[in-house]
Amino acid sequence: MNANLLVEQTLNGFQLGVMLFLMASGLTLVLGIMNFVNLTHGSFYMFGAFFTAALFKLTGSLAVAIPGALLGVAALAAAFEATLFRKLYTRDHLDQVLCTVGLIYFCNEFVRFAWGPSPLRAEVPLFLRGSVQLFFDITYPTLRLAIIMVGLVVAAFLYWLIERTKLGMLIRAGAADRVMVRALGANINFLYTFVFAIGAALAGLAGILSGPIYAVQAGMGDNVLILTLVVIVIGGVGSVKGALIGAVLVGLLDTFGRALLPTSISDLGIYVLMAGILAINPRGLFQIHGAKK
Amino acid sequence: MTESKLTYKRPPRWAACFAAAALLTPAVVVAEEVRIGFISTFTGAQAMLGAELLDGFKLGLAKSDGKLGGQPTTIVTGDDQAKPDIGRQLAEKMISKDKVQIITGVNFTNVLLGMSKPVLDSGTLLVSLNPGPPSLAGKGCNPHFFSVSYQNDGVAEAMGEYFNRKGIKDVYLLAPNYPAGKDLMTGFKRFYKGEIKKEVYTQFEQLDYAAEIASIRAEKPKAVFYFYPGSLGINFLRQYTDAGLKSEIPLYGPSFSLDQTIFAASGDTPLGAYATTFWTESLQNTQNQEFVAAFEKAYGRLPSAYAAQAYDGARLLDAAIKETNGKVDNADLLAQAIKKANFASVRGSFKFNNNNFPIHDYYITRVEKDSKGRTVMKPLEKVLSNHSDAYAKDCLMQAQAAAPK
Amino acid sequence: MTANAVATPLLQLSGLVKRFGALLATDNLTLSVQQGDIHAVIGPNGAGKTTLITQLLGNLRPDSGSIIFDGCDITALPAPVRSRQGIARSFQLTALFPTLTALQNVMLSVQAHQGHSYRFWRPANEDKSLIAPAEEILKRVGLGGHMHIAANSLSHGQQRRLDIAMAIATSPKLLLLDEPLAGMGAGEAAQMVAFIESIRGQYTIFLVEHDMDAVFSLANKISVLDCGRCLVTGLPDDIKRHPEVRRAYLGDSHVN
Amino acid sequence: MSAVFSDPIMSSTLMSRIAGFRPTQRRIAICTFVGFALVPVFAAILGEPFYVRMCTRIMILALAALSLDLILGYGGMVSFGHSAFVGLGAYAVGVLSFHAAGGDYPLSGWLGVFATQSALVAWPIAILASSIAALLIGLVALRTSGLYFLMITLAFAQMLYFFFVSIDLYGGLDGMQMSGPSTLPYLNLGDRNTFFYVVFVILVAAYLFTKRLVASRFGMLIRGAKENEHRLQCIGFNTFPYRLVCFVIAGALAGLAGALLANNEQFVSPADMTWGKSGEFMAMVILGGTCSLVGPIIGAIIYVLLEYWLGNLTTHWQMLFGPALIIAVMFGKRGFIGLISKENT
Repeated sequence: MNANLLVEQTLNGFQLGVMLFLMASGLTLVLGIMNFVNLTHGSFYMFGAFFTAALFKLTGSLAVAIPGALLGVAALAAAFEATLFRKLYTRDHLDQVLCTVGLIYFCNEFVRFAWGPSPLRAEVPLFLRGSVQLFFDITYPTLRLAIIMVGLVVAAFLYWLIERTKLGMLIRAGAADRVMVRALGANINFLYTFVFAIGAALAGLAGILSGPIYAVQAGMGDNVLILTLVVIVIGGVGSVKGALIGAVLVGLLDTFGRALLPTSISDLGIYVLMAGILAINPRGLFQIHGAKK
Repeated sequence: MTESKLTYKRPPRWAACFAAAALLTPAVVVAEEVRIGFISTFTGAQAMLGAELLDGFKLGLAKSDGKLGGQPTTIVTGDDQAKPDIGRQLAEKMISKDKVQIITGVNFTNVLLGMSKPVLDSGTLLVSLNPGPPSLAGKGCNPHFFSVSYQNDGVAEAMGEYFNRKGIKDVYLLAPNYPAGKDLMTGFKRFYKGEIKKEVYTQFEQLDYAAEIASIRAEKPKAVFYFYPGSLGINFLRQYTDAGLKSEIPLYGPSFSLDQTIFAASGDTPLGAYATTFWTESLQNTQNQEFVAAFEKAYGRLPSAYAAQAYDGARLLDAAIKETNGKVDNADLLAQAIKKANFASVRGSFKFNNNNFPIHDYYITRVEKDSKGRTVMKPLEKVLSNHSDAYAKDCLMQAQAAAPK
Repeated sequence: MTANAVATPLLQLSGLVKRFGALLATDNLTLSVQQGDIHAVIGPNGAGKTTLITQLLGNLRPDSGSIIFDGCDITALPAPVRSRQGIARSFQLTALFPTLTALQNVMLSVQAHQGHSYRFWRPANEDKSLIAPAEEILKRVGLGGHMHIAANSLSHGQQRRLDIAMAIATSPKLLLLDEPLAGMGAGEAAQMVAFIESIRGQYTIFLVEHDMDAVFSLANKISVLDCGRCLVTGLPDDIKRHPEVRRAYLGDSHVN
Repeated sequence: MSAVFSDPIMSSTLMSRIAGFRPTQRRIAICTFVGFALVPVFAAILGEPFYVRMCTRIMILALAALSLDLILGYGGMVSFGHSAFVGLGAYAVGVLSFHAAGGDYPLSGWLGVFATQSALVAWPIAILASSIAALLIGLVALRTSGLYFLMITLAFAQMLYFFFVSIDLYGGLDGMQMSGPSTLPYLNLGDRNTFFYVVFVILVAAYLFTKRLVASRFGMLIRGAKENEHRLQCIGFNTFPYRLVCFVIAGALAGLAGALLANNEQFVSPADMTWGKSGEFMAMVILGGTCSLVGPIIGAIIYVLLEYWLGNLTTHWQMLFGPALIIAVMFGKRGFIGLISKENT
């Protein structure tokens, strides 16, 4: 494991970590504030990639396709939230899991129905193709560097939104005690829909960014979903900071696990990590003080 | 039919009758009609493989205007969802309810293994259009089982031979962590004499190969021999090209890693890679050119090896049923007719080994753009001719001149 | 000190401290409860009464100080062990098994003190050793006619009585009552006071209550709590006249 | 001490108004089991033996769903990894039959005695294996609750899945062909109808056992723990060991279901242990109706028939199946049982 390989693997770990953070940040807020187990989050990731590919085929320019796709995913999420999910907030996790699994079946099959079984090509803008010469003689794919950059920018934006704005305070309060927030007269429905739409848009962005790396195909959201849930539980439900730390931790562990350990052990790595953390601290690393179970 | 009225006196009673009545849908059966059970994967991530197989098979049928051996033929399709238990349930339904004589299709080895016992035990013929697992080629060979496509290790053995011929000193091996992946790598190592830098198996559904590509860059091997079918192949090719390694370390793979299903969504990332295969759309023989033209006219895209295997399957059955002049009820007789395999295969030469696996030629090809700008696998040279698989010796069945049972 | 000082107290709290961040909920509390007493604890809202009861049963662990019950130190023992040693508690916000019937709720309490529950075969609903005591206790709290009604479809008053019935069903030595009269109408409150009177002597009762009439009619020992500290413990008449108590309750201006 | 309150005491005979078991549910259970028993008869009349094998599979999945309802419906432990125990039971039988077939991997020494096809040895081992797994997983998982419990059970199931994927000896991801059905003295389990009735007897026995279990003192405690675990501790119960024992019992039943599944399918693969399969069991419990034990059995019937019918209808059947599941969860308040028996236990 020479120095170049170490740097490259660390960058790979960060890239996976950042992508998982985009997925986990939205979902951990939805879980923390609404105590809603939303397994359909993986489908927003998929729709993000598919909308971009479809819009690009239509308009021919990514500058239109990407924002269009994000808006499309956010609108779709708001629609799901207003019609179906809002009724589920009071139900227990079992109903929520089954409803959202049913929605996964529907979304995967709908995408296959609309765009056909074979994967689509995710277009990459010219300046992001190929790889770039970093310090020493490390070459690293430009696209993955861009993903890390975008991820960090989004993380900064989320940190600012959550920690510094009034809306962010409302979100953090909601994560800690949603009953009290409602009692204080905050417009809870708007908050829920807004958090949901933001979460879905972030998942869509993760889908757009990873479309070129992974094939854009029906069902692409499912195994990312499992990784995202692991990240959220490690980081502590409802905590965006926990999601960031958890995501980077899982990203690095998964990447180095695959590089160093035989594949059968590296597969188990993430789950052993999660089981270990939960065994020590049954509410994850950065549990929100006083958050409901 | 049961004559007991479904009484609705008390609602809970219909719960049980609901269960029993729901199952009574008898199927109308016409003797002497050829009924083919086509079980493949039509949903899920690998749905395109099922579509390719079915399209190829239907084209093969269309060549003898929808009949096999002059008999009216019906195809009963079933979606195994890439799950062994669903595949098995469909097979049993088709055997007992739809009374099929032949079951074919099947993309995945685990689905094939899941259904092979009940199908073969029931005396029905099982003709695999894609997986050719060692367990059915060696000790587990069966007179009613045929693999029209290949034996899994064949293309890898051919690549090993080609590496020896080209004198490639060391190689980096990469495949998913499932039996077909391991079979291929053992096949390659069976022939390859040089040094193996590293042999890495990745998780089956894994799509991001950044970690593996980084370690390839560090190892600096002369060549990479990788096996990633379907969407796995698309991702790997894209990521390998993005990492800028394609110019430094050439890619070699079996036909499943580099075929039309991959080219469609990969743009120009596969160009310059080498693949060993037993068939390519550029093979110059009349029946192949006719098949490729017909496929492109019918479906608007170039056929992949899966479609060619399915087409061969249909033509094989047509010739066999013609041989038994239309009779399909005697499975042993039909099996022997199939074993004769006197049909014009799109691969050129095609014979069955004693274990009912194909003996055919293997070529080395390079992925290039053809005159019309389409990405194709251009055959360079023949690597192995009339190559038979390594497991045939373990199979106790005799070769062609098997005494009729 | 009072007349029966010589008998060792059933419950001895010494130097109990419980802090929630900056808030000092229990401030170096020392208190003892004699066997057979009805020992009332009064004090303004936020004096730390419920926190005290929660620490007595073991749901909250004090930061420092000790709890001696029936001669042994139970400070570190978890709630189930303390309950088996004879402490039972009723809850201000009733804590019942909503979809189980009243009878089943009380049967669970009885079951808890009849050895282990790894009995997998005999139906509990036909188990005389559970049903008889449960029915008897339900009749004593006046729920004889509501035995087979689910707990969540009982009235508020009935639920409170069921809550106390479940506490009694564990045949405790010390019964912690957390504002049993809260939210009750006059009639029901009178019935409840009469009931507590009826069980005087069977159990040592540690009563937290705001209703002064009930407190002074029932209790033979009263402690006054304020800001987590125990101002004074004494007979009801002494407490009435005690200046500290008047200031804590009626505010400074009324002290004459 | 006569009761001070003079409440009119309505004397009601205890037996007739016992909260335990509502008659209409008993009748549903009897109908279902009679319906199952008649299936081989119908199949013989129609000459469609396929239905016997399919119904056997339904009954086996019903057994697994029944065991899930024990912890999920009655115990309130929403486990998302129940298929791991089914898979483990199946693999236990598969591995023993693999070694029993001898070939090049016979078990040597004292282990040899286990390499057997006999159900009397293999099935108890399957039950033991999944019970031990349930014990170990329960020890860690039951210290958490809610979403964390859901996730940790999912994590352990994924661990078991990847464990069996990585063992090449037993076929890895492709799974393993069984060399033959388990053997029982006097009974040929290879015969479709015999195996059907063996599974039928096991399902009825499991149903009666869990019915008694749920009404027993142990069952009352488990149900109490779901309703208000805090109060249970305040009245003297240390709830953790009891919930762990319940989790182990459910794991054992699921292991038995796995052993039967291996025999029914004659094939064992990690595909039986994916999180998708766990989701299927949860769907069966919900569709049938939680907290009723007969509910999951009917849920299994509904689920398999729905999957079979819709599968034949269109290749895009999951576009219909997804919404059907959503509607069942959203509007059926307690699934099939809630629909028709109009009362809860």
